[in-house]
Amino acid sequence: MTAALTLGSQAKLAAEFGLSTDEYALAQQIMGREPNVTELGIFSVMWSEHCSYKSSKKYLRELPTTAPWVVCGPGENAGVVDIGGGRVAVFKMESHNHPSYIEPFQGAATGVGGILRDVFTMGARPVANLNSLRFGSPDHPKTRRLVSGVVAGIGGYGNCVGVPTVGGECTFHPRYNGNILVNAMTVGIADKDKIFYSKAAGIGNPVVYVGSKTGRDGIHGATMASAVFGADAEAKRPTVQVGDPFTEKLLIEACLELMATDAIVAIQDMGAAGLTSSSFEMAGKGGLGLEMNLDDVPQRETGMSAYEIMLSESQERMLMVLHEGREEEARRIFAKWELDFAVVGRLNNTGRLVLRHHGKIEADMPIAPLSEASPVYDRPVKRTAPKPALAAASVAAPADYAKALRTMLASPDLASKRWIWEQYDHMVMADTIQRPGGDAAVVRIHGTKSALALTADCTPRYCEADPVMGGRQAVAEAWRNLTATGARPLALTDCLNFGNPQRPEIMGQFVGCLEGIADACRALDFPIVSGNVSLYNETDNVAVLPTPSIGGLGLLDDSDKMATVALKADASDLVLIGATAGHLGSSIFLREITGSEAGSPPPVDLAAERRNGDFVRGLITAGKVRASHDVSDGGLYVAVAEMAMAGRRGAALTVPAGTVPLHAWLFGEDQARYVLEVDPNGSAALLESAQKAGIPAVRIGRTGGVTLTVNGDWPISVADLRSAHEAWLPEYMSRQ
Amino acid sequence: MKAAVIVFPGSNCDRDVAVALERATGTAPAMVWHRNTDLPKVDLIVLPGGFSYGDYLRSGAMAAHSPIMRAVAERANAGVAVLGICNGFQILTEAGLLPGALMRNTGLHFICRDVHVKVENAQSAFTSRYAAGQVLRIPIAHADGNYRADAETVARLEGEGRVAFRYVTEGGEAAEASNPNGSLRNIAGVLNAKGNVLGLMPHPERVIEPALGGSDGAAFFTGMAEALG
Amino acid sequence: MKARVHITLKNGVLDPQGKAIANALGGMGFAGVQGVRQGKFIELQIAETDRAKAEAQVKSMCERLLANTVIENYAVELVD
Amino acid sequence: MKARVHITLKNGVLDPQGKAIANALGGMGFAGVQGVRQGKFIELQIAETDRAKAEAQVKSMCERLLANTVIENYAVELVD
Ligand SMILES: Nc1ncnc2c1ncn2[C@@H]1O[C@H](COP(=O)(O)OP(=O)(O)O)[C@@H](O)[C@H]1O
Ligand SMILES: [Mg+2]
Repeated sequence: MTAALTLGSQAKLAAEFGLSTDEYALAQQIMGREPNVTELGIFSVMWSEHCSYKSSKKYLRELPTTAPWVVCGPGENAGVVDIGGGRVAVFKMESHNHPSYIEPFQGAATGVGGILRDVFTMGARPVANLNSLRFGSPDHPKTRRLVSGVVAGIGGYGNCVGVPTVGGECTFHPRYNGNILVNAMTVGIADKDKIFYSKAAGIGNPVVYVGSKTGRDGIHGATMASAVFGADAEAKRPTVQVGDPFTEKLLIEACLELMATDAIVAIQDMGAAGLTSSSFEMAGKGGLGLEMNLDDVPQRETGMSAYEIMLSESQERMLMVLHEGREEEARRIFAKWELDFAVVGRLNNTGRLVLRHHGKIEADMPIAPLSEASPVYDRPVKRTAPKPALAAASVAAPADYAKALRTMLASPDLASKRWIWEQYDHMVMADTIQRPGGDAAVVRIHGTKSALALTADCTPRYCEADPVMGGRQAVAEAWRNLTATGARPLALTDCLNFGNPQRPEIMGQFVGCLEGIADACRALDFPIVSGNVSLYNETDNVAVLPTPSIGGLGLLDDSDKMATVALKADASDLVLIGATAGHLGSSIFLREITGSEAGSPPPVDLAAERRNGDFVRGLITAGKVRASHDVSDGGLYVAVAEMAMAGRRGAALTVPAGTVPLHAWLFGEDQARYVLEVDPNGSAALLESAQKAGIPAVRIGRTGGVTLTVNGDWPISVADLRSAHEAWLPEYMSRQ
Repeated sequence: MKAAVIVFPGSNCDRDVAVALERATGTAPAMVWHRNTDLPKVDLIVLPGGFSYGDYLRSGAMAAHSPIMRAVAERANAGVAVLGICNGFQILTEAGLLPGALMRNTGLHFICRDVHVKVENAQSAFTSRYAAGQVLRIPIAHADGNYRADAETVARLEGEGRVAFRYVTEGGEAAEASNPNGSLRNIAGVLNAKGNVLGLMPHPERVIEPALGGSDGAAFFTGMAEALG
Repeated sequence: MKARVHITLKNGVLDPQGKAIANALGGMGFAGVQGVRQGKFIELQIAETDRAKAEAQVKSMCERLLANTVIENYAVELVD
Repeated sequence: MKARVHITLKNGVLDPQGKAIANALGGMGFAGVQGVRQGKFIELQIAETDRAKAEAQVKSMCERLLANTVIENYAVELVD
């Protein structure tokens, strides 16, 4: 097959594989000869944006990634932080955007499968999943089917493996019409002294393949030119990856069982670029060589070529290096769980990857030069000019405040996402002590009093209006959502979704967002320990809104002290923490009520975030808070309404004298704010202590009754708000 | 009470139910791998929730043919208490130890939420700590919980008091709106003729302490511990 | 030998999936859909080469595993 | 008119269900099961009486709803 190719066609093939002319020349130089098809395929995936981070690397290096409690930052399969008691949390977020657009159910399902593997590869038992979803306009003809398929796929996979899906976010915007975003996050827990890494070691040690068999799944579609692969196009065409959560569940149990022994030297899941990236990464990190016999790779289909075996993205597979002599013990465990197990190669000291197939050498390439020489681009950057500020006075007040509130609560972005999370088993493992619907989900660390708080956040419209501020805000909101439960935010993972990096404006968004993220991480002591970059989310020059999803993790030492958003009692005082300037630019009010997306986003004062948040956490920990909620999308009025709906009781808001215009007070999205429900007998002391600490704090109302009012006006029944808020998504999904 | 929990490939509530059993009895149950052919001497056998064999083909179908199920059937016939929760209920019907079948929910979606169920039979060893007619709040989490049986079977179940739990409103009424999955006559759990085998879709093991959002399931386990010695 | 098995719900057993499909088709504007029943179609490749034995074997698979005879019927067909 | 639709996974697409069924059959002692593929079988009762129109209608249903053509093939058959 390859022999028939001329040199010219090899260069053409390289181009089809997505290698630039320069990259191809570099590949030839590294090889000292013309790479064959298999080798070219390996170059193309190893140097792809997905594996090499060639457009983003320069900026990712700038992110804060350390703290005393960080055990392992970016670079491994997932990030690791110390959560006390000899345990660590292992977590990461990853995108599966394109596959989910092509085949929503399987795309989303395999996205969940992939991120789970990243976590249990490190020896952690997965304990929670989250997902961050962005769809096109609800009116777009494809949206409903995509929502339905993605949600069913996430649930179908997570429910089956028995890991609770406890939170996430889901919003809609026309800019995602042609490119939806499906970001999945997994959190696991491991013993601190039993973390597994991917660095291979030990010359002569066996390299072992476990899990499902390899098929022609997901082989880089565009590269499959029929001229190269002959006339048998139907059989050779790459196929969509189908998830097999049952096998994944077995793989989790089998891997954890083997990890309880000391047979494993290194382990790596086969994710994007399957066997290629896993073998290169393991051998590369160890500075070793590796020879594999592809005949030994378990295969689902007949007649697979070396190229296909190396590039297959079949799911539910792992590659491990075992200590010599431990093969039989490991084989027995995988046999018990009815999974394939095969020794496919051995480590050596050559620094080269050699692949044999049907008695022939199909590839022989140097590992380090290929990984180290992986191109890094300093792409042209055109910074985004932030949208100009918008004065609150220039925005018309609504005729009916309560009606505006109701409209907003029933708008796609603010509407309840119950229809989604009820399709997810969010309680399996019986440690979910804060279910979806609040600020952050809280999952108890099994058998202890402490718990993890988990959230996923990003406000893409802010990132579009001002990338730096948007980046800061995404981190700040995640930090705030954790804080609002009483948790101490520890670290975050990110999934950076942007358009085509070859356009300077897109790089401008990327660089701006990263700058904002880094600022916030530093100011809040909230480092990034893992992440993922997804570029080229763009169709016909329409890019998605810049969407750096943030997955935050926090720790509650005593889960009995956890706070929730639901109002707990009548006649409590409501206290607003944080300053209100009435910022309406880029707000939900502006978009949903006045139809405009104008204005700069609210400024994020990171010092104020930290001060206010630390103060609120202190109050929660001291048991002085009955309910707590951060103020974000929709502003204060929406935040109070959410507390009222969750607690099924009313509240009377009283606007403090001398403040900003009423609509700006109610709907402004000023940051660093929280609403607290507190004992009325303690509120004076609380306000006093806030004043001493320099924290803006003001009494804004009282709980009780069945309606929500503002200065005694605009009564609206909480039950009515609740039904409007709950109805939008199920009604939308049931329309044909 | 000594208990055994059967672990099938794909079980995922095995640990949850073991925790609930240990909390109620003070002793950890024996965890028995599905490929075993014999069971320890126990007073209670639990088939836990989850997705045995991925729920592929039909929920519970493949697990019903696991090697251990022969021993489970023998013990059930000998009068030992056997409890199937969710997937365990599906396995018991597929194995013929309980009548009927659990089909796809009428809404076709997987549903995870709290529902209200009424204790219809408080005489069994499983429900002795509850009062007849008591309404419990317990979560469900399933895609195939739509209970079906032919008219004759249903009449027999009703006549013999073998409907153990029914989906009801908070006020205890078996209304259509309180039926989450389309089950015939809002049936949420059934007993075998001898009363020693129970299958139910809701998950009592998920609500055994207030921190988990409810404790209505706790009496299920303490009741069994008491009744089964 | 190859066997094709059709598994269908017995008459009178309510078919939630079929009903949902019928509703969805109606909602999409397909007029005149009077009823939909969803079943399974399973293809098996088996080593047995004797037709009679193969048929008996596949029927036994249906009875024991592939179909739930409380609610389902099955039909076995052998191909070559 | 009645239409019978077979929906099967495309060649090469992983069939986790089929794989699990094959394993289970093996475990139950059925020897010689070399492969199992699971598909769907849908029967529709439609008002259309013209064969050509009926076929076109059902094919359109397959394209738009019944089959997921990214991973599945379908075949339509009309009965009487
Ligand atoms: N895709 C989803 N999956 C699971 N839970 C979700 C999803 N989308 C939203 N939620 C839940 O709905 C609640 C509200 O979400 P959101 O408005 O994003 O919260 P916040 O503004 O506090 O970040 C949260 O508890 C969140 O976890
Ligand atoms: Mg929040």
